[in-house]
Amino acid sequence: MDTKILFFAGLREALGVSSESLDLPAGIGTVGALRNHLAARGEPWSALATTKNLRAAVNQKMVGPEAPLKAGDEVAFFPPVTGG
Amino acid sequence: MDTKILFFAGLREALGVSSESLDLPAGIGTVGALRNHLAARGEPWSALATTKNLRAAVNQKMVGPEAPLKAGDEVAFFPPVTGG
Amino acid sequence: MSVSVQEADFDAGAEIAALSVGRDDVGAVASFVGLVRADKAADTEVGAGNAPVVQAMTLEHYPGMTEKALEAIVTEARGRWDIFGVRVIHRVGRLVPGDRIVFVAVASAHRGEAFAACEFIMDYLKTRAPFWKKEETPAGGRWVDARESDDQAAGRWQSGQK
Amino acid sequence: MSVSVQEADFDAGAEIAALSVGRDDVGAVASFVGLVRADKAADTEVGAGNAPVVQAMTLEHYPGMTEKALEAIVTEARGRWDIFGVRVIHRVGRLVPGDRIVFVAVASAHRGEAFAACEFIMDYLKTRAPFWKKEETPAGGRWVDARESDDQAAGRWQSGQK
Repeated sequence: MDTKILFFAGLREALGVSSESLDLPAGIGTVGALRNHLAARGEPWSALATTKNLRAAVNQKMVGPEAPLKAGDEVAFFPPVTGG
Repeated sequence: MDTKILFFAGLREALGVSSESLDLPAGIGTVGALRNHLAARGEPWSALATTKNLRAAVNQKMVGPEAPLKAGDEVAFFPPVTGG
Repeated sequence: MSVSVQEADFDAGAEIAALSVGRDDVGAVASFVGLVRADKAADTEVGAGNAPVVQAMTLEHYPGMTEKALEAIVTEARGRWDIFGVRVIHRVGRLVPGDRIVFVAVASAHRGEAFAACEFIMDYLKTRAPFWKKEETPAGGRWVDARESDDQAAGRWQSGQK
Repeated sequence: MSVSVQEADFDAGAEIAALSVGRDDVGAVASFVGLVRADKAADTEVGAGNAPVVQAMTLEHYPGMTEKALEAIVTEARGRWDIFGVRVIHRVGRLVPGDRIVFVAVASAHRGEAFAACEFIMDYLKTRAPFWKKEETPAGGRWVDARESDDQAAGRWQSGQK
Protein backbone atom coordinates (compact mmCIF):
# COMPACT_ATOMS: atom_id res chain seq x y z
CA MET A 1 0.00 0.00 0.00
CA ASP A 2 1.46 3.32 -1.07
CA THR A 3 2.29 6.10 1.33
CA LYS A 4 1.10 9.50 0.14
CA ILE A 5 3.45 12.42 0.79
CA LEU A 6 2.33 16.06 0.58
CA PHE A 7 4.40 19.25 0.50
CA PHE A 8 3.14 22.76 1.22
CA ALA A 9 4.01 26.43 0.86
CA GLY A 10 7.68 27.38 0.40
CA LEU A 11 8.76 23.75 0.58
CA ARG A 12 6.31 22.80 -2.18
CA GLU A 13 7.72 25.57 -4.35
CA ALA A 14 11.35 24.58 -3.61
CA LEU A 15 10.64 20.97 -4.55
CA GLY A 16 8.45 21.85 -7.52
CA VAL A 17 6.05 19.11 -6.47
CA SER A 18 3.00 19.13 -4.21
CA SER A 19 2.62 15.38 -3.62
CA GLU A 20 3.97 11.97 -4.45
CA SER A 21 3.08 8.37 -3.72
CA LEU A 22 5.80 6.05 -2.58
CA ASP A 23 6.18 2.46 -1.48
CA LEU A 24 7.64 2.99 1.99
CA PRO A 25 11.19 1.53 1.81
CA ALA A 26 12.20 -1.10 4.37
CA GLY A 27 13.83 0.50 7.39
CA ILE A 28 11.94 3.80 7.08
CA GLY A 29 9.83 3.59 10.21
CA THR A 30 9.52 7.21 11.37
CA VAL A 31 8.73 10.63 9.96
CA GLY A 32 12.33 11.73 10.60
CA ALA A 33 13.71 8.73 8.71
CA LEU A 34 11.42 9.46 5.75
CA ARG A 35 12.56 13.06 5.73
CA ASN A 36 16.21 12.00 5.64
CA HIS A 37 15.47 9.41 2.97
CA LEU A 38 13.88 12.02 0.70
CA ALA A 39 16.49 14.69 1.44
CA ALA A 40 19.24 12.25 0.41
CA ARG A 41 17.94 12.33 -3.18
CA GLY A 42 20.02 15.48 -3.73
CA GLU A 43 18.79 18.77 -5.25
CA PRO A 44 16.13 20.03 -4.88
CA TRP A 45 15.25 17.49 -2.19
CA SER A 46 17.85 18.74 0.23
CA ALA A 47 15.31 21.50 0.96
CA LEU A 48 13.76 18.90 3.30
CA ALA A 49 16.94 19.03 5.35
CA THR A 50 17.57 22.77 5.11
CA THR A 51 14.05 24.17 5.68
CA LYS A 52 14.12 25.95 9.03
CA ASN A 53 11.94 24.26 11.65
CA LEU A 54 10.35 21.88 9.15
CA ARG A 55 7.05 20.54 10.43
CA ALA A 56 5.31 17.26 9.63
CA ALA A 57 1.87 15.71 9.91
CA VAL A 58 0.84 12.06 9.75
CA ASN A 59 -2.73 11.36 8.78
CA GLN A 60 -3.46 15.10 9.11
CA LYS A 61 -2.16 15.43 12.65
CA MET A 62 1.00 17.38 13.52
CA VAL A 63 3.73 15.10 14.83
CA GLY A 64 7.41 15.15 15.72
CA PRO A 65 10.22 13.37 13.80
CA GLU A 66 10.01 10.33 16.05
CA ALA A 67 6.40 9.60 15.03
CA PRO A 68 6.04 6.07 13.59
CA LEU A 69 5.00 5.48 9.97
CA LYS A 70 3.21 2.58 8.38
CA ALA A 71 2.28 1.79 4.79
CA GLY A 72 -0.81 3.70 3.68
CA ASP A 73 -0.24 6.71 5.95
CA GLU A 74 -0.67 10.22 4.60
CA VAL A 75 2.47 12.18 5.45
CA ALA A 76 2.90 15.94 4.98
CA PHE A 77 5.98 18.15 5.27
CA PHE A 78 5.74 21.93 5.52
CA PRO A 79 7.33 25.07 7.01
CA PRO A 80 5.99 26.50 10.29
CA VAL A 81 2.41 27.67 9.82
CA THR A 82 1.63 31.37 9.38
CA GLY A 83 -2.17 31.67 9.27
CA GLY A 84 -4.47 33.85 11.32
CA MET B 1 -23.46 79.61 45.12
CA ASP B 2 -25.47 76.45 45.65
CA THR B 3 -23.92 73.00 45.67
CA LYS B 4 -25.91 70.49 43.64
CA ILE B 5 -26.17 67.00 45.11
CA LEU B 6 -27.28 63.97 43.06
CA PHE B 7 -28.30 60.49 44.22
CA PHE B 8 -28.48 57.39 42.04
CA ALA B 9 -29.84 53.85 41.90
CA GLY B 10 -30.73 52.13 45.21
CA LEU B 11 -29.64 55.17 47.19
CA ARG B 12 -31.92 57.43 45.14
CA GLU B 13 -34.83 55.08 45.84
CA ALA B 14 -34.02 54.83 49.55
CA LEU B 15 -33.94 58.63 49.87
CA GLY B 16 -36.93 59.19 47.61
CA VAL B 17 -35.06 62.08 45.99
CA SER B 18 -32.74 62.27 43.00
CA SER B 19 -31.17 65.66 43.62
CA GLU B 20 -31.15 68.69 45.85
CA SER B 21 -29.43 72.06 45.93
CA LEU B 22 -27.87 73.19 49.16
CA ASP B 23 -25.87 76.11 50.47
CA LEU B 24 -22.75 74.32 51.65
CA PRO B 25 -22.72 74.79 55.46
CA ALA B 26 -19.61 76.24 57.07
CA GLY B 27 -17.21 73.55 58.15
CA ILE B 28 -18.28 71.08 55.44
CA GLY B 29 -15.09 70.98 53.39
CA THR B 30 -14.92 67.41 52.11
CA VAL B 31 -17.14 64.81 50.46
CA GLY B 32 -17.01 62.68 53.61
CA ALA B 33 -18.08 65.61 55.79
CA LEU B 34 -21.02 66.33 53.46
CA ARG B 35 -22.04 62.70 53.58
CA ASN B 36 -22.04 62.74 57.40
CA HIS B 37 -23.88 66.05 57.45
CA LEU B 38 -26.68 64.66 55.26
CA ALA B 39 -26.81 61.30 57.06
CA ALA B 40 -27.30 63.12 60.37
CA ARG B 41 -30.71 64.37 59.20
CA GLY B 42 -32.18 61.05 60.35
CA GLU B 43 -34.45 58.71 58.35
CA PRO B 44 -34.28 58.13 55.44
CA TRP B 45 -30.98 60.02 55.19
CA SER B 46 -29.11 57.52 57.30
CA ALA B 47 -29.00 55.43 54.08
CA LEU B 48 -26.00 57.62 53.24
CA ALA B 49 -24.21 56.10 56.22
CA THR B 50 -25.46 52.53 55.82
CA THR B 51 -25.11 52.02 52.05
CA LYS B 52 -22.37 49.45 51.57
CA ASN B 53 -19.27 50.88 49.87
CA LEU B 54 -20.97 54.19 49.04
CA ARG B 55 -19.20 55.95 46.17
CA ALA B 56 -19.03 59.65 45.41
CA ALA B 57 -18.17 61.92 42.51
CA VAL B 58 -17.32 65.63 42.48
CA ASN B 59 -17.90 67.48 39.24
CA GLN B 60 -18.52 64.11 37.55
CA LYS B 61 -15.26 62.50 38.62
CA MET B 62 -15.10 59.64 41.13
CA VAL B 63 -13.37 60.67 44.34
CA GLY B 64 -12.70 59.43 47.86
CA PRO B 65 -14.24 60.83 51.07
CA GLU B 66 -11.26 63.11 51.64
CA ALA B 67 -11.86 65.03 48.38
CA PRO B 68 -12.29 68.77 48.99
CA LEU B 69 -15.57 70.56 48.25
CA LYS B 70 -16.25 74.14 47.34
CA ALA B 71 -19.44 76.08 46.73
CA GLY B 72 -20.86 75.43 43.28
CA ASP B 73 -19.49 71.88 42.96
CA GLU B 74 -21.71 69.11 41.64
CA VAL B 75 -21.56 66.23 44.12
CA ALA B 76 -23.03 62.77 43.55
CA PHE B 77 -23.50 59.83 45.92
CA PHE B 78 -24.24 56.31 44.66
CA PRO B 79 -23.71 52.58 45.30
CA PRO B 80 -20.87 50.73 43.57
CA VAL B 81 -21.46 50.71 39.82
CA THR B 82 -22.84 47.62 38.07
CA GLY B 83 -22.83 48.36 34.35
CA GLY B 84 -21.34 46.41 31.50
CA MET C 1 -17.04 59.91 18.52
CA SER C 2 -15.70 56.78 20.14
CA VAL C 3 -18.13 56.59 23.08
CA SER C 4 -21.94 56.39 23.02
CA VAL C 5 -24.56 56.00 25.75
CA GLN C 6 -27.90 55.23 24.14
CA GLU C 7 -31.23 53.43 24.43
CA ALA C 8 -30.99 52.05 20.89
CA ASP C 9 -29.45 48.71 20.00
CA PHE C 10 -26.23 48.61 17.99
CA ASP C 11 -24.84 46.72 14.99
CA ALA C 12 -21.65 44.99 16.13
CA GLY C 13 -20.60 44.04 12.61
CA ALA C 14 -20.92 47.59 11.29
CA GLU C 15 -19.00 48.96 14.30
CA ILE C 16 -16.19 46.42 13.85
CA ALA C 17 -15.97 47.16 10.12
CA ALA C 18 -15.88 50.92 10.74
CA LEU C 19 -12.65 50.56 12.75
CA SER C 20 -10.68 49.35 9.73
CA VAL C 21 -12.54 50.86 6.77
CA GLY C 22 -10.25 52.79 4.41
CA ARG C 23 -7.13 51.77 6.33
CA ASP C 24 -4.46 49.20 5.55
CA ASP C 25 -2.61 49.25 8.86
CA VAL C 26 -5.24 47.54 11.05
CA GLY C 27 -4.35 43.88 11.51
CA ALA C 28 -6.58 43.09 14.48
CA VAL C 29 -9.96 44.08 15.85
CA ALA C 30 -10.88 42.55 19.21
CA SER C 31 -14.42 43.11 20.37
CA PHE C 32 -16.88 42.26 23.09
CA VAL C 33 -20.66 42.15 23.33
CA GLY C 34 -22.31 41.90 26.75
CA LEU C 35 -25.90 40.64 26.94
CA VAL C 36 -28.68 40.38 29.53
CA ARG C 37 -28.84 36.87 31.02
CA ALA C 38 -32.05 35.43 32.46
CA ASP C 39 -30.06 33.72 35.19
CA LYS C 40 -28.17 36.85 36.18
CA ALA C 41 -29.69 36.87 39.65
CA ALA C 42 -27.97 33.54 40.24
CA ASP C 43 -24.68 35.38 40.55
CA THR C 44 -25.68 37.19 43.69
CA GLU C 45 -25.58 36.15 47.30
CA VAL C 46 -29.07 34.70 46.95
CA GLY C 47 -27.46 31.43 45.90
CA ALA C 48 -27.62 29.87 42.49
CA GLY C 49 -30.31 27.28 43.22
CA ASN C 50 -32.99 29.58 44.59
CA ALA C 51 -32.23 32.64 42.50
CA PRO C 52 -35.26 34.10 40.74
CA VAL C 53 -35.18 34.31 36.97
CA VAL C 54 -34.50 37.78 35.57
CA GLN C 55 -37.41 38.95 33.40
CA ALA C 56 -36.04 42.37 32.56
CA MET C 57 -33.39 44.84 33.62
CA THR C 58 -33.30 48.63 33.78
CA LEU C 59 -30.01 50.43 33.31
CA GLU C 60 -29.71 53.75 35.12
CA HIS C 61 -26.75 56.05 34.58
CA TYR C 62 -25.36 59.47 35.48
CA PRO C 63 -25.82 61.58 32.34
CA GLY C 64 -22.82 63.78 31.71
CA MET C 65 -20.49 61.85 33.95
CA THR C 66 -21.01 58.57 32.08
CA GLU C 67 -19.54 59.80 28.81
CA LYS C 68 -16.61 61.44 30.62
CA ALA C 69 -15.87 58.28 32.58
CA LEU C 70 -15.93 56.13 29.44
CA GLU C 71 -13.70 58.58 27.58
CA ALA C 72 -11.24 58.60 30.48
CA ILE C 73 -11.08 54.78 30.32
CA VAL C 74 -10.45 54.88 26.56
CA THR C 75 -7.74 57.51 27.06
CA GLU C 76 -6.07 55.33 29.67
CA ALA C 77 -6.14 52.34 27.31
CA ARG C 78 -4.57 54.46 24.55
CA GLY C 79 -1.77 55.37 26.93
CA ARG C 80 -1.06 51.75 27.76
CA TRP C 81 -1.21 50.10 24.33
CA ASP C 82 -0.44 51.05 20.76
CA ILE C 83 -4.00 50.97 19.50
CA PHE C 84 -5.83 52.77 16.69
CA GLY C 85 -9.60 53.11 16.88
CA VAL C 86 -11.73 52.34 19.91
CA ARG C 87 -15.52 52.12 20.07
CA VAL C 88 -17.60 51.86 23.24
CA ILE C 89 -21.40 51.68 23.25
CA HIS C 90 -23.43 51.21 26.44
CA ARG C 91 -27.20 50.98 26.39
CA VAL C 92 -29.50 52.42 29.08
CA GLY C 93 -33.18 51.94 29.83
CA ARG C 94 -35.17 48.72 30.01
CA LEU C 95 -33.74 45.54 28.47
CA VAL C 96 -34.83 41.90 28.46
CA PRO C 97 -32.77 38.68 28.49
CA GLY C 98 -30.94 38.21 25.21
CA ASP C 99 -30.69 41.97 24.61
CA ARG C 100 -27.26 43.47 24.01
CA ILE C 101 -26.09 45.83 26.79
CA VAL C 102 -22.55 46.86 25.96
CA PHE C 103 -20.10 46.83 23.06
CA VAL C 104 -16.36 47.44 23.12
CA ALA C 105 -14.07 47.11 20.09
CA VAL C 106 -10.40 47.96 19.70
CA ALA C 107 -8.35 48.07 16.49
CA SER C 108 -4.59 47.65 16.47
CA ALA C 109 -1.81 46.38 14.25
CA HIS C 110 -1.46 43.25 16.41
CA ARG C 111 -3.88 40.98 18.21
CA GLY C 112 -2.15 41.03 21.59
CA GLU C 113 -2.67 44.75 22.03
CA ALA C 114 -6.22 44.66 20.67
CA PHE C 115 -7.26 41.87 23.07
CA ALA C 116 -5.56 43.42 26.09
CA ALA C 117 -7.01 46.89 25.53
CA CYS C 118 -10.50 45.51 24.87
CA GLU C 119 -10.51 43.45 28.07
CA PHE C 120 -9.00 46.35 30.03
CA ILE C 121 -11.75 48.71 28.88
CA MET C 122 -14.45 46.18 29.86
CA ASP C 123 -12.86 45.61 33.27
CA TYR C 124 -12.58 49.32 34.00
CA LEU C 125 -16.04 50.06 32.64
CA LYS C 126 -17.44 47.54 35.12
CA THR C 127 -15.93 49.37 38.09
CA ARG C 128 -15.60 53.02 37.01
CA ALA C 129 -18.47 53.94 34.71
CA PRO C 130 -21.61 55.16 36.52
CA PHE C 131 -24.19 52.58 35.43
CA TRP C 132 -26.52 50.70 37.75
CA LYS C 133 -28.69 47.68 36.96
CA LYS C 134 -32.04 46.94 38.51
CA GLU C 135 -33.41 43.48 37.84
CA GLU C 136 -37.08 42.55 37.59
CA THR C 137 -37.78 39.04 38.87
CA PRO C 138 -40.98 37.25 39.90
CA ALA C 139 -39.92 38.14 43.48
CA GLY C 140 -39.84 41.87 42.65
CA GLY C 141 -37.25 44.43 41.66
CA ARG C 142 -33.74 44.43 43.04
CA TRP C 143 -30.62 46.46 42.44
CA VAL C 144 -27.73 44.29 41.35
CA ASP C 145 -24.90 44.15 43.87
CA ALA C 146 -21.42 44.96 42.66
CA ARG C 147 -19.33 41.83 42.30
CA GLU C 148 -16.01 41.53 44.04
CA SER C 149 -14.72 39.63 41.01
CA ASP C 150 -15.17 42.80 38.96
CA ASP C 151 -12.99 44.76 41.36
CA GLN C 152 -10.41 42.00 41.13
CA ALA C 153 -10.58 41.99 37.33
CA ALA C 154 -9.96 45.75 37.24
CA GLY C 155 -7.30 45.53 39.93
CA ARG C 156 -5.11 43.13 37.98
CA TRP C 157 -4.26 45.94 35.53
CA GLN C 158 -2.85 48.14 38.27
CA SER C 159 0.53 46.52 38.67
CA GLY C 160 2.67 44.88 36.05
CA GLN C 161 -0.15 44.86 33.54
CA LYS C 162 -0.02 42.69 30.40
CA MET D 1 -20.76 23.71 12.18
CA SER D 2 -18.42 25.79 14.26
CA VAL D 3 -15.42 25.83 11.88
CA SER D 4 -15.25 27.03 8.27
CA VAL D 5 -12.39 27.37 5.78
CA GLN D 6 -13.58 29.38 2.81
CA GLU D 7 -12.66 31.86 0.09
CA ALA D 8 -15.70 34.03 0.79
CA ASP D 9 -15.75 36.95 3.19
CA PHE D 10 -17.83 36.74 6.38
CA ASP D 11 -20.28 38.93 8.30
CA ALA D 12 -18.86 39.36 11.80
CA GLY D 13 -22.05 40.93 13.17
CA ALA D 14 -24.24 38.07 11.93
CA GLU D 15 -21.82 35.49 13.34
CA ILE D 16 -21.70 37.21 16.74
CA ALA D 17 -25.48 37.46 16.86
CA ALA D 18 -25.90 33.79 15.91
CA LEU D 19 -24.03 32.74 19.06
CA SER D 20 -26.71 34.14 21.37
CA VAL D 21 -29.88 34.04 19.26
CA GLY D 22 -32.76 32.28 21.00
CA ARG D 23 -30.78 31.88 24.23
CA ASP D 24 -30.98 33.74 27.52
CA ASP D 25 -27.88 32.32 29.20
CA VAL D 26 -25.21 34.01 27.07
CA GLY D 27 -23.82 37.03 28.89
CA ALA D 28 -20.64 37.56 26.88
CA VAL D 29 -19.43 37.18 23.30
CA ALA D 30 -15.75 37.94 22.75
CA SER D 31 -14.61 38.05 19.15
CA PHE D 32 -11.65 38.76 16.95
CA VAL D 33 -11.22 39.80 13.33
CA GLY D 34 -7.78 39.55 11.70
CA LEU D 35 -7.09 41.62 8.60
CA VAL D 36 -4.40 41.90 5.92
CA ARG D 37 -2.04 44.78 6.66
CA ALA D 38 -0.12 46.59 3.91
CA ASP D 39 2.87 46.92 6.22
CA LYS D 40 2.94 43.25 7.15
CA ALA D 41 6.34 42.71 5.60
CA ALA D 42 7.70 45.21 8.11
CA ASP D 43 7.38 42.53 10.79
CA THR D 44 10.00 40.31 9.26
CA GLU D 45 13.75 40.33 9.52
CA VAL D 46 13.93 42.75 6.60
CA GLY D 47 13.66 45.57 9.08
CA ALA D 48 10.79 47.98 9.42
CA GLY D 49 12.29 50.88 7.51
CA ASN D 50 13.13 49.11 4.28
CA ALA D 51 10.28 46.62 4.25
CA PRO D 52 8.37 46.50 0.99
CA VAL D 53 4.66 47.26 1.10
CA VAL D 54 2.39 44.25 0.84
CA GLN D 55 0.13 44.52 -2.20
CA ALA D 56 -1.65 41.21 -1.79
CA MET D 57 -1.41 37.94 0.07
CA THR D 58 -2.27 34.37 -0.87
CA LEU D 59 -3.37 31.95 1.84
CA GLU D 60 -2.51 28.30 1.18
CA HIS D 61 -3.80 25.53 3.42
CA TYR D 62 -3.90 21.76 3.81
CA PRO D 63 -7.46 20.75 2.89
CA GLY D 64 -8.78 18.08 5.19
CA MET D 65 -6.24 18.66 7.92
CA THR D 66 -7.14 22.34 8.34
CA GLU D 67 -10.69 21.69 9.51
CA LYS D 68 -9.53 18.91 11.84
CA ALA D 69 -6.82 21.10 13.35
CA LEU D 70 -9.28 23.96 13.95
CA GLU D 71 -11.83 21.60 15.48
CA ALA D 72 -9.17 20.14 17.77
CA ILE D 73 -8.31 23.67 18.96
CA VAL D 74 -11.98 24.42 19.64
CA THR D 75 -12.34 21.13 21.53
CA GLU D 76 -9.33 22.01 23.66
CA ALA D 77 -10.81 25.43 24.45
CA ARG D 78 -14.10 23.79 25.47
CA GLY D 79 -12.19 21.57 27.84
CA ARG D 80 -10.46 24.50 29.49
CA TRP D 81 -13.31 26.98 29.89
CA ASP D 82 -17.03 26.87 30.47
CA ILE D 83 -18.06 28.23 27.10
CA PHE D 84 -21.15 27.81 24.92
CA GLY D 85 -20.88 28.46 21.18
CA VAL D 86 -17.64 28.92 19.28
CA ARG D 87 -17.26 30.09 15.68
CA VAL D 88 -14.04 30.03 13.67
CA ILE D 89 -13.80 31.20 10.04
CA HIS D 90 -10.52 31.31 8.13
CA ARG D 91 -10.31 32.54 4.57
CA VAL D 92 -8.00 31.10 1.90
CA GLY D 93 -6.98 32.32 -1.54
CA ARG D 94 -5.83 35.79 -2.59
CA LEU D 95 -6.56 38.75 -0.32
CA VAL D 96 -5.54 42.40 -0.38
CA PRO D 97 -4.74 44.84 2.46
CA GLY D 98 -7.88 45.67 4.43
CA ASP D 99 -9.47 42.29 3.68
CA ARG D 100 -10.62 40.15 6.60
CA ILE D 101 -8.61 36.91 7.01
CA VAL D 102 -9.85 35.25 10.17
CA PHE D 103 -12.75 35.40 12.62
CA VAL D 104 -13.04 33.82 16.05
CA ALA D 105 -15.96 34.33 18.42
CA VAL D 106 -16.75 32.67 21.74
CA ALA D 107 -19.96 32.89 23.77
CA SER D 108 -20.04 32.28 27.50
CA ALA D 109 -21.98 33.31 30.59
CA HIS D 110 -19.09 35.53 31.72
CA ARG D 111 -16.63 37.78 29.95
CA GLY D 112 -13.47 36.36 31.51
CA GLU D 113 -14.02 32.94 29.98
CA ALA D 114 -15.14 34.35 26.63
CA PHE D 115 -12.04 36.56 26.32
CA ALA D 116 -9.62 33.85 27.45
CA ALA D 117 -11.01 31.18 25.14
CA CYS D 118 -11.12 33.57 22.17
CA GLU D 119 -7.50 34.62 22.63
CA PHE D 120 -6.45 31.01 23.25
CA ILE D 121 -8.05 29.87 19.99
CA MET D 122 -6.30 32.65 18.05
CA ASP D 123 -2.94 31.85 19.64
CA TYR D 124 -3.25 28.12 18.89
CA LEU D 125 -4.59 28.73 15.40
CA LYS D 126 -1.46 30.79 14.67
CA THR D 127 0.84 27.88 15.55
CA ARG D 128 -1.19 24.71 14.91
CA ALA D 129 -3.51 25.25 11.96
CA PRO D 130 -1.94 24.47 8.56
CA PHE D 131 -2.18 27.84 6.79
CA TRP D 132 0.66 29.59 5.01
CA LYS D 133 0.82 33.16 3.75
CA LYS D 134 2.67 34.32 0.68
CA GLU D 135 3.00 38.07 0.31
CA GLU D 136 3.19 39.98 -2.96
CA THR D 137 5.38 43.08 -2.74
CA PRO D 138 7.00 45.31 -5.35
CA ALA D 139 10.16 43.25 -4.68
CA GLY D 140 8.39 40.00 -5.58
CA GLY D 141 6.63 37.20 -3.73
CA ARG D 142 7.79 35.90 -0.39
CA TRP D 143 6.51 33.36 2.10
CA VAL D 144 5.89 34.88 5.49
CA ASP D 145 8.23 33.60 8.17
CA ALA D 146 6.69 32.22 11.33
CA ARG D 147 7.07 34.65 14.20
CA GLU D 148 8.67 33.61 17.43
CA SER D 149 6.19 35.83 19.26
CA ASP D 150 3.39 33.55 18.01
CA ASP D 151 5.07 30.51 19.54
CA GLN D 152 5.47 32.45 22.76
CA ALA D 153 1.82 33.50 22.70
CA ALA D 154 0.71 29.89 22.28
CA GLY D 155 3.23 28.67 24.84
CA ARG D 156 1.87 30.82 27.64
CA TRP D 157 -1.28 28.67 27.77
CA GLN D 158 0.69 25.53 28.51
CA SER D 159 1.32 26.04 32.20
CA GLY D 160 -0.76 27.71 34.83
CA GLN D 161 -3.32 29.08 32.44
CA LYS D 162 -6.13 31.22 33.87
